[in-house]
Amino acid sequence: MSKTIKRYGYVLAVAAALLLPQVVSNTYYVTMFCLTLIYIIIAFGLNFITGMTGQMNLGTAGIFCLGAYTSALLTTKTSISPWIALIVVIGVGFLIGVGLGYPSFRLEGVYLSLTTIAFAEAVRQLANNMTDFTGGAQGVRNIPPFTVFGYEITSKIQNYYFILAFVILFGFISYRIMHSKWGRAFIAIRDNIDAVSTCGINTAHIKIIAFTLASVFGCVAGGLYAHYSSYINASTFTLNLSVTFVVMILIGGMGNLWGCILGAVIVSMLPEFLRFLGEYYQLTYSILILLCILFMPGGILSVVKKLKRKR
Amino acid sequence: GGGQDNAGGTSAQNVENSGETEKTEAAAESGDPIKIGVMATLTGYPLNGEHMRNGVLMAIDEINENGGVLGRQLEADVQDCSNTTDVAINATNKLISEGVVGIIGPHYSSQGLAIESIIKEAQVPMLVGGTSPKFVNECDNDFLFRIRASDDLQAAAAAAYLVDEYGVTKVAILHGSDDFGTGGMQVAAKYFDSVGVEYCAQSFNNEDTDVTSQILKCINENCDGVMIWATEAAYPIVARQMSELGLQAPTITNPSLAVDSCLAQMEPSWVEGWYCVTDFLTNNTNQEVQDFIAAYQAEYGAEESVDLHCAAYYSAVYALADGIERAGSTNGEDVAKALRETKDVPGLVGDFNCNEDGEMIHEIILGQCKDLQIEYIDVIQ
Amino acid sequence: MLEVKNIHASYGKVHVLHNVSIQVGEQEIVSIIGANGAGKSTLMRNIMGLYHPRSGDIRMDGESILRLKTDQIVKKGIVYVPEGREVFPDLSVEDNLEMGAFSRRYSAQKYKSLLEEVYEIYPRLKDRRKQLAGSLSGGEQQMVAIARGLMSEPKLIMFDEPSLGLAPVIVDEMFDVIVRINREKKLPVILVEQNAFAALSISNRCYVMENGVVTASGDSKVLMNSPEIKKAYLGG
Amino acid sequence: MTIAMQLLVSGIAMGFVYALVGIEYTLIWNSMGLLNFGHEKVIMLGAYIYAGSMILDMGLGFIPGIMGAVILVAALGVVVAVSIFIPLRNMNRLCAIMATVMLGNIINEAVRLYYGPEAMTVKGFMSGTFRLGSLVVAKAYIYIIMIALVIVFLLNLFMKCTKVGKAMRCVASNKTAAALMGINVRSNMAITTAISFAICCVLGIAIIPVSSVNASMATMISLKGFAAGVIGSFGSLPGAILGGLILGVAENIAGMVFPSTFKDVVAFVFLIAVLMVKPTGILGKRR
Amino acid sequence: MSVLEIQHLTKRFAGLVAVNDLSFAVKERSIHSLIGPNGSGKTTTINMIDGVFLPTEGKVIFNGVDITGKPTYEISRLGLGRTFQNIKLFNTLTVKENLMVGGQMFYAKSNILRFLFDIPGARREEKALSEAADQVLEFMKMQDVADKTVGGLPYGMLKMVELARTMMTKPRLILLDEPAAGLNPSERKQLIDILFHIFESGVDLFLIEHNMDVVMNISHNITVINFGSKIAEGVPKEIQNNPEVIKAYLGDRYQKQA
Ligand SMILES: Nc1ncnc2c1ncn2[C@@H]1O[C@H](COP(=O)(O)OP(=O)(O)OP(=O)(O)O)[C@@H](O)[C@H]1O
Ligand SMILES: Nc1ncnc2c1ncn2[C@@H]1O[C@H](COP(=O)(O)OP(=O)(O)OP(=O)(O)O)[C@@H](O)[C@H]1O
Ligand SMILES: [Mg+2]
Ligand SMILES: [Mg+2]
Repeated sequence: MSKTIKRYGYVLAVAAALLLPQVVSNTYYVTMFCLTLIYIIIAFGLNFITGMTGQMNLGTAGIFCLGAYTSALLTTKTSISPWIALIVVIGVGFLIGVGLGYPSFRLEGVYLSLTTIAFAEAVRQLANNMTDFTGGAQGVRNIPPFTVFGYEITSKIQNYYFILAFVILFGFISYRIMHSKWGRAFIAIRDNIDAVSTCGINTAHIKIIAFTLASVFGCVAGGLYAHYSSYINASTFTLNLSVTFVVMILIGGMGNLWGCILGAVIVSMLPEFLRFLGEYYQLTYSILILLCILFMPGGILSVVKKLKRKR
Repeated sequence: GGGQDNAGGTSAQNVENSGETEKTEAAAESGDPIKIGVMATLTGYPLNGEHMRNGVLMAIDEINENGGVLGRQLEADVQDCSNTTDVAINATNKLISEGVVGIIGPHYSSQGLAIESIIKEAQVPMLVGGTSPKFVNECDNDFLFRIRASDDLQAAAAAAYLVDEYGVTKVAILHGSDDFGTGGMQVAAKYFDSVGVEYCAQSFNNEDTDVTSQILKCINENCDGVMIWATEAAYPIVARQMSELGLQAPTITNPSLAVDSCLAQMEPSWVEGWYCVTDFLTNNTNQEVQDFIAAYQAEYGAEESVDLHCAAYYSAVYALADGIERAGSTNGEDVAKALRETKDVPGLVGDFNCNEDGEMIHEIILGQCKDLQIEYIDVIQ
Repeated sequence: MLEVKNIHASYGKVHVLHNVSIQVGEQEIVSIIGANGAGKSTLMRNIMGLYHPRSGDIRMDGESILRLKTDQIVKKGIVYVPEGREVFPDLSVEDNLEMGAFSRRYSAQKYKSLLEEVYEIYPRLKDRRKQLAGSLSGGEQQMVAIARGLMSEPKLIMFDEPSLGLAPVIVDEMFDVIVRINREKKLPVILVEQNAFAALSISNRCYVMENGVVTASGDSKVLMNSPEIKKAYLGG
Repeated sequence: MTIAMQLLVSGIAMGFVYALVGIEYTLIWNSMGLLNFGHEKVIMLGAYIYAGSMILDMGLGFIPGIMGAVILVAALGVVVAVSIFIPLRNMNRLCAIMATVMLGNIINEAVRLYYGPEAMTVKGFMSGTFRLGSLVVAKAYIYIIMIALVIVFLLNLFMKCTKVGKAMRCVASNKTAAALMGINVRSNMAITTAISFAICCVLGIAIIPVSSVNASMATMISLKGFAAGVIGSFGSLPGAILGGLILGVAENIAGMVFPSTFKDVVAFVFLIAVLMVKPTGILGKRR
Repeated sequence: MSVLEIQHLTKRFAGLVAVNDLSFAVKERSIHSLIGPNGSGKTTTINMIDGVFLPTEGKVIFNGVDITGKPTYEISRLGLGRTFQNIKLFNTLTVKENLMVGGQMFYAKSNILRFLFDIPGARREEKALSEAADQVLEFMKMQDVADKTVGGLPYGMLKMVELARTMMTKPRLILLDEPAAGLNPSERKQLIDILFHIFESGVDLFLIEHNMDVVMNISHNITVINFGSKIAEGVPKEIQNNPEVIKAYLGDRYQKQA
């Protein structure tokens, strides 16, 4: 019964997302929505590793960066189609996942966080300093757009729908994985890792899968980002951005798709809506987020759930 | 916001820009103020948006007091671009959605590159201060203008001065690894190659707190001239370590050294006798410059330092106002066309003369540091 | 000495204790028995101020301690040896014991003699004194928890399932220790136990709890012979 | 040869800066089980208060200025503990970490709004160099090394020999049990935070001569400091010093061998390699 | 034949011998107990059997296979289940989900790529897994708590859930570390019933326990260790009357009662 209600919720959300740019068609907002959608994909991915498996991943910006640069450089330097680049990007995500996942089953807590930070910083600095190869600090320009059935996805609204399709696809994949034995295994690792091994499960394997999912999602998001904005630059992919992604799933509610969506929407749009505060908008934003963490440590979703139970 | 305005009537095809055009045209009739967008780095790092904003606001006040433009008042719409690409994109879109006639800023080329295509599409002229050579020249964009001398000019002039004046044989180029530093280094390198002078380029990241190995490499290579191209934040560290480790040779820098707050962090001995190329000097005897400084300090406080950020964007407003006036309308395309024909508009960083690339400034000042003051030496055209 | 009057307590919305009252007199051993989840530990936690009851009153020597913080209650002389050990895993055995004496100011000599005293009770801990408590065996950790409780010379000591995971011979010794400190130091004791037979045989009085309610109380000897208690808690 | 020596000396000097940061991370970690990712900004705040308020505004001398700044920042630590760390003490670690990040942002913005965007410095403060033959060391580094050693010594003494210090470790390890021992968990956390903020402040002041006072002055330093703590095994004070030295020297040598902008990359890759071989850091014990 | 054979097992922790040259065997179709004073090395022994610790010396043979040094998950796949001294469950999952994690390696084996692309196949597997969990729940008579989150359940029930989860791994032998600790006499009786029930379904049991009611009532064989070495072995009657065991472990009370 409640499961069907949940399904209706998703259908409604998709319908709302489809209608949104028709109602609010201003480029400013649509651009913001596009970026939010990209962030949602990343949040979906991060949800596996940080939200469900409970491993602190502060390297998402590095994943995002590699995805974006791979796609951008492939399509600008060799003029292959973004679609083929996308397949390569998925492969890259796979490699990072295994590469980052490998340390993750030996490392714990702070040691893992640092490894992910170090990875992301190394990637960012390489992208910034390998001038000949990546264009260095001047970034990569004129990244061609995706084409669908011969149509170029150029305008912001087209991009919106294009990315939305990916969000729906990845949302569906996430939903399935979360409500399967994999999802249960992720949570089991967070709850009690010793007991997972006695269930005959190779915990290293599960952690690597969680990392790989996160990095494939992150890389694909990176690829979409590169073609959507047509210009990328290493200064975007900072540690701060990694932190922002974690804040997203934390604010929304960890281990929950709605939480990811809500978190991404809030974190990427709130500062924009606070712009009217002028100089004080970043300060206000930080304070609001801090208050959220203090008063809703389970995320906004936990409060929603509590209210529902009260009724 | 602009979203609600066109929610009702407009059909799906012209949703992109119709909102804004409608609005500006409506505004023209009613004689509302003309909005000018300002993209300033107010949060994030490096910070310099405040001076930029102050300069712009001052210019707008002055123009408004003198009757405004096209008989209408000017109004600034300042948005933070936080020095990150995504925020800059959002800020640009926001400005456009609010119907600005032109945009002043951003100060950094990388952000300019990120938003260049947006303003092109929206047909809003943008007057940037980013000096990266790649930027304006390579972008095929009729709405992009640069109100500071390009690094093509600045770095080449700096390199040439070292060679001509001191006859150096091997130059150490210490540059930041950001687009600004790298861009400058590339221009200089090209020049040194062309005149057959050797060079040793060493870069550092903006966050670095130690550049020992870079400086030691230069000493090791027996460099007899030094050129530094970096943002303000790097100077105190580089200058201190150069003096500590003993890299002493004729040195020339980019305009950052001439910024008061940068000099304020140095010991005199570190930078004595250094040269710098710059767009703006407070020691310039030029009357307009002195008037500006007096006016600025009257407005914002006597202890406020005046630097090129205030001056360049102050002048930029005049250039834009001149363009709008000559265009006779607030239509983006017309204004851009008028701006392209800018001729001899006086400015504090040189006179504005637009060429076909959108470059508006073609002169720079050469200064030398004496006891933490930059003294005016020459103007290079 | 300690008086718990009509307290109601809950975790969030789950109501756990209903109108529970108990009393402990000077020099008395009082045992509390009851099935799993009856609320025995909850009662202890509320006395210690780890949670605060919704209503009712808790008095120590006639003075209400209801609103005091845990550390203030400890300073008043009530010590609680919690269930499930709760040792400091990253501290050595000796540091754990030292922390037991945190709320008291002892002279170095006094401290030494106390330490010797508990080592005498549990010589095993003396062998393990430098080992991190987290790597001790289950029973050894339990010993640390009990010994730590004894380090502060309390006015009232409460044990929550102290026999959990101890070998039979150690369990017997432990009950002997409880009787001994009660006699020698004239120290009142509250003993929560699953091992009802042992608890009843050493205590003066006993409370029986079920589902958050005290269902029976009285002299231990009498309760031990009551048929219901026999059936439910003594396995016979 | 002299170049190699000079690199080594500079590396060691920088290594102590990292070590000092690592120690501060470690302190908070040991006594609260919390990673303070906001401390980069606390370091910066310390420097600003010292340079901006104590020296430039109030015109205090160097030493009184340091004392004033340290007291002010420590007091802020108490406020932060009471309003953020204590309420979050029983929460998921991730929440607490993200709260520290947000705290950092807030400090950053507040500093910008109060002190303005311009960088500043304190002239003549611990300036000058020290020459040993052809080797050069900035005096500031010598001071930093001394400060680091003194702080480590005092902290060790405090943690090992005082009741409050020991109580800190208990609070980190098991808050319920700590309360049952009669430890006032709240005031203990407040003291810990105050100490850690005070150390941050000293750190910020100590690095003023090597990097000017600006918003990002501690960004890289704090990241590397964290790395230093982890390389040496998190939670161990000598480990942090060892880690700092290794990192400082390694990156300086890397800067000579590779193009110098890649020295951070080399440092980070090196770090990952170390953790692969010894997952709990160089001085770490196997569990 | 024996299901489990321990040969000369030794474990040293820096300067401390926790288990010392220990050998014994668990016969097929038997319930075997390991008892000994606190800190005598019982948990350490189980940890070595289960692959949590690597033995310093010695061998563990399970079902004729040498499993020394194998990782825990592999050992568990071979049919060796265990429960923990301090219960280890997945607190945020429901009882049934806990069981399903326990069984997923045995009832749903597809890898993630197949799972993503073969949707009907995945559904089938999920169903098989869910049915297996239902069966175990029925077997353990726990259907009524199936959908409760583990976090809020009473202690005795948690022990049952842990046991049920172990049953999901299709074990040949279950290692139980103090299953009766913290249970009251009537709960202990229930536990004994369940253990017998499990035993009768064909699973052998190996348990560590300090509760003599349980040990003496259900064990076929008992091994006693002290300071990591074996001091006695035999059927319950013999052990109860062994003076060394009484002195080191059972205490005088037992002598009086016996
Ligand atoms: N922290 C908690 N949050 C929510 N509910 C709890 C918590 N601790 C205990 N409970 C519930 O409160 C009830 C009483 O628990 P309590 O631990 O007081 O029982 P007990 O009599 O000590 O049992 P045991 O013999 O198992 O120790 C139980 O139903 C338990 O599930
Ligand atoms: N990681 C470790 N490091 C050092 N010593 C250890 C470690 N683990 C266990 N020990 C020691 O080994 C001995 C055996 O411990 P073990 O846990 O096997 O005892 P046990 O027989 O299970 O006792 P109990 O009945 O109390 O649970 C103990 O003395 C313990 O202190
Ligand atoms: Mg209890
Ligand atoms: Mg044990």
